[in-house]
Amino acid sequence: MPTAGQKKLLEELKNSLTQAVPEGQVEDSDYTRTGCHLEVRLDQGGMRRVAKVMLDKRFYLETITAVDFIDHFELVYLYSTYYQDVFRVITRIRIAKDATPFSVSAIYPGAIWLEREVYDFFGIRFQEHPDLKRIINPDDADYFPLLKNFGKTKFTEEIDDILC
Amino acid sequence: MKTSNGFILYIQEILTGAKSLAVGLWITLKRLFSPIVTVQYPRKKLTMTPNFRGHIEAIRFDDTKTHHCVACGLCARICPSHVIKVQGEKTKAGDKKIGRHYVIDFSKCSHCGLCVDVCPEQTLKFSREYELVYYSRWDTVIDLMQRLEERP
Amino acid sequence: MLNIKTIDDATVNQRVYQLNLGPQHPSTHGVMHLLVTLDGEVVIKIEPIIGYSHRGHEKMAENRIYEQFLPNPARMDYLSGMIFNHGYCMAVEKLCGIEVPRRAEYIRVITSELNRIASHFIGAMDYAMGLGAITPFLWGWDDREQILDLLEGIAGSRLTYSYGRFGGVRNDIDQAFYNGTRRFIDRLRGRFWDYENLINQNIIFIKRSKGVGVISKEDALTYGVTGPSLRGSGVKYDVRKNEPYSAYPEFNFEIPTREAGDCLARYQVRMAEIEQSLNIIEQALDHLPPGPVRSKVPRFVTPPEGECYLTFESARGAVGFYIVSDGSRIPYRIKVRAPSFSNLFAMTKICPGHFLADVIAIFGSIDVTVPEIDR
Amino acid sequence: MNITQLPYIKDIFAFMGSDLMAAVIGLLIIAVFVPLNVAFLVLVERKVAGHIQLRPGPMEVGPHGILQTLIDAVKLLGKEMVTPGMTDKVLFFLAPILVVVPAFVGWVPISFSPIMQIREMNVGVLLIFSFSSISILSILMAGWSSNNKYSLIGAVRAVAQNVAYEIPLLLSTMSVIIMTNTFRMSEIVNAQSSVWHILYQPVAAIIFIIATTAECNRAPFDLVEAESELVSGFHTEYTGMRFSLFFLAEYTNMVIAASMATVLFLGGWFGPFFPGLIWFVIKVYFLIFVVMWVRWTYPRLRFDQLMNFAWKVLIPIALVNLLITAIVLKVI
Repeated sequence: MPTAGQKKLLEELKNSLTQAVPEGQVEDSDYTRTGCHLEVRLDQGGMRRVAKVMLDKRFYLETITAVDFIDHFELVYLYSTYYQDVFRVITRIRIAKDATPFSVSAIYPGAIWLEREVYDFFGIRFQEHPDLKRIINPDDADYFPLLKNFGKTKFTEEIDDILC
Repeated sequence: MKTSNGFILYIQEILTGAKSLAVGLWITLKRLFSPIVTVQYPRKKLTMTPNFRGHIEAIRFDDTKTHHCVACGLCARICPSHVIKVQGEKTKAGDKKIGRHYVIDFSKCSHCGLCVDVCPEQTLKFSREYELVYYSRWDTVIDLMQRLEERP
Repeated sequence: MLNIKTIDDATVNQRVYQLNLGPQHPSTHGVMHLLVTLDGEVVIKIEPIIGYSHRGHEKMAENRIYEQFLPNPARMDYLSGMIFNHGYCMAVEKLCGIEVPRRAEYIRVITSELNRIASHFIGAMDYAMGLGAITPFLWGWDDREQILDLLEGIAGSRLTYSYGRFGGVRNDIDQAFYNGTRRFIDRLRGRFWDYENLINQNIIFIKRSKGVGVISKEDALTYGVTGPSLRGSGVKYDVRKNEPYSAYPEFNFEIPTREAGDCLARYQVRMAEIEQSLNIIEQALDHLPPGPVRSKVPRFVTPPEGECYLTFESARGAVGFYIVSDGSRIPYRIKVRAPSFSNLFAMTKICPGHFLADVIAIFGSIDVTVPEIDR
Repeated sequence: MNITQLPYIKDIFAFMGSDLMAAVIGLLIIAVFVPLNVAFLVLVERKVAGHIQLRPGPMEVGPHGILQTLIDAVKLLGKEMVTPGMTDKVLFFLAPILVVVPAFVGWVPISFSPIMQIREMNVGVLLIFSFSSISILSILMAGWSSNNKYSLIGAVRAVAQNVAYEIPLLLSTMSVIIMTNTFRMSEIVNAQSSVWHILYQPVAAIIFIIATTAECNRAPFDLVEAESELVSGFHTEYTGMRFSLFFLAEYTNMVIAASMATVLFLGGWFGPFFPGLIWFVIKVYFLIFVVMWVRWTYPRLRFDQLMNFAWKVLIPIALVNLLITAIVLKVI
């Protein structure tokens, strides 16, 4: 059950986010099921405008990650608050496989490593990133481990009869 | 005024610091004469808790005088490290399968206990052995059914 | 903040040198590498190089069923394995809509808090060891050992417990655990005086940690710092309180905070949190409800299509499990938000201008576990 | 036949007198006693550390592990002495040899009992101070020649630290010297036959012990080998017997420092019931125990704090103490 503070924040954020990213969809999300209060869906870019709004509202960037779907990547930015009534915003940005999205590291310096991690695992190159290189995998690795066509997944081979 | 204040603070800091250091020495001196908490391991051994999770072991049931394994393979399938191999056979057509060989390589086992949880016949338990050291990697591959027979 | 001027770029090439702290070094907790650029003993730049203990847990999740991933979360942060295990179970339960019996929730809270105390002991005492005091570290191990014995008594394992299961916990707690925990609480309360006077009041300790490595609130926000490091900066944020999960809303406890944001504040927050955890355990033991510890769950869970994000408070900060399910038994993607990852990166901001010895202090006070960063 | 009547030997004796005999015997005793003493001290240190940390310490070799350090010494003797590439070979070789020189020479003027003293010198106290400075040189050599940044930082720290802490050390010694008007060890002890100097000079005694702890690079002033930041400091690259020579020097320096403190402040061999030597040894070992106890209690200082402590706390207090002593002596 959302508290009064969360409701107020929800309205404010909806307004400012629709202003900042008019092309995106800003929707309520069912907190009890997904763990997020507000969901922003975008196609290509707009992550920096969202990040600016979030920083203005004193949100911190929880994490950046990506999900490799068959025909596109989905970049996921999770923002949350330090407030008493917690509020979490999830931004999903659908990008093409060869897209080079913009880095939010100028707004959130903490994103430098998070974006390096995404690059390291998915090969997504962020534009205007200060130091985009491998972080966890070896520097000379020629693979991106979390892509669905790498290694043993159910897309590359049968795993086990009972499992799927 | 100000300098004298600073001087007083300086002296105060030295005195409080010295006191804190003396208290620290007192605490360690007390511990110097308190009993030792460690155990000299190979000479003395602790008793294992009954819930200890070692590698798995087949249970001998009183009704059949042996295990209840039906070689369904659920444990082999759920094992995250794929270290279990089960082989069973039927004595006659239409009868229940009986596990004959249950081979586990517990050097790769992460002792998570999923196999014990998933077993439909509940014929698995954890052993309480913790001194699992061998000369060869192949010594860690054991057949539980054979162990069960050898066990008194 | 120390009042030391770092030198300008023109003279950098002549005077600075780089020092490799690690990958094998006495005070990098685990295998990690800090590349420190120094001018004399003053740090100009610090670059953590990570990935030495990368095992690919996130990739592993993509080719095994949800149950098979159960042992893995505990191996990400081996010091708070119980909490990670608890969190992963909660995430899957949320995804599948599984109800957990109240007794199981209570047991999970008790074991998680015990694990948190154990982890904080390592964190706080390892910090003291980074400053050169080895004795408190071993005393901390002694107290932690009691917790491990207790947890071993119910979970059967000492570090990577795999105690939680979807829909409850593996087995019920027994009377020995109940009594042992009570005894442990009394014993630990009696020992706080020693820790307080040996470490907190010690002038050398205070001199070494006061004003060292200040994380400002603004830095904490932009770098995504969470956990005791954040609460040491005066932000009252704890997932257990702000976004309550499990049985935490039923307990009465405080979130200790300190305004200073330096190493001393982070250390004090940890020690204060140990006391709060003891309170939680005591309340949970007092009101332990009867009933089953595991609800009826299918042998292999099959979550519906969808995704969920669940945060919980580990000993190092807010951990998040982001699970994407495609309706099969194998998770499509599991992303773990590791608090140490963000906390460690914040270190690159606060270290410049400090001495080499302070780097060790800051690193210890932030209290990272390397396998959690590398996953 | 008396050996002293032989030709040549007779000449030497005529030149040096029975002092030569005393010197030879004394040096032989030192050569035997120093390593054994170090072995014992290492064991004591490990036992003290163990019991403070609620564990028994070494227990395996011999009853309660008393032979542990001897076994360790044998192990260290058998180890290969690795000289890393790119080191300054000569200095790298010389440093561990040079570091034990002051550790041996320092014993010469110390008077253990009224009759046990290798060589009575009228500058005994100064001799020890001047020789102890050599160990700093060898630490610098070791750190510099190792071609390792940790070693170099440790060595540079050692030099700065020792320069800073020698001043309060000498100033606190001066407070005693101007009371006794002599540098002779035995005369300083004899001056304390009724009242120990620690009662007249408690501040100087504390400063002396702190400064000698720092001079010996013991915790909480062990920044030279601060293991949590510098791995092992100046002897990071040393292995085998070379490493153990540094170890030997460290512990022997501790004994010399404790003997100095005993002579200067704790009344040397004076004490009831027991003969002088036993009292001396008891006092020395008590001081060494205190130093060990301190080591396992406190965190380490940071380098700037270490220097601040020397220049802003110890030296002013030592100077004031010296001044007050001088005034009081003048008035009396």
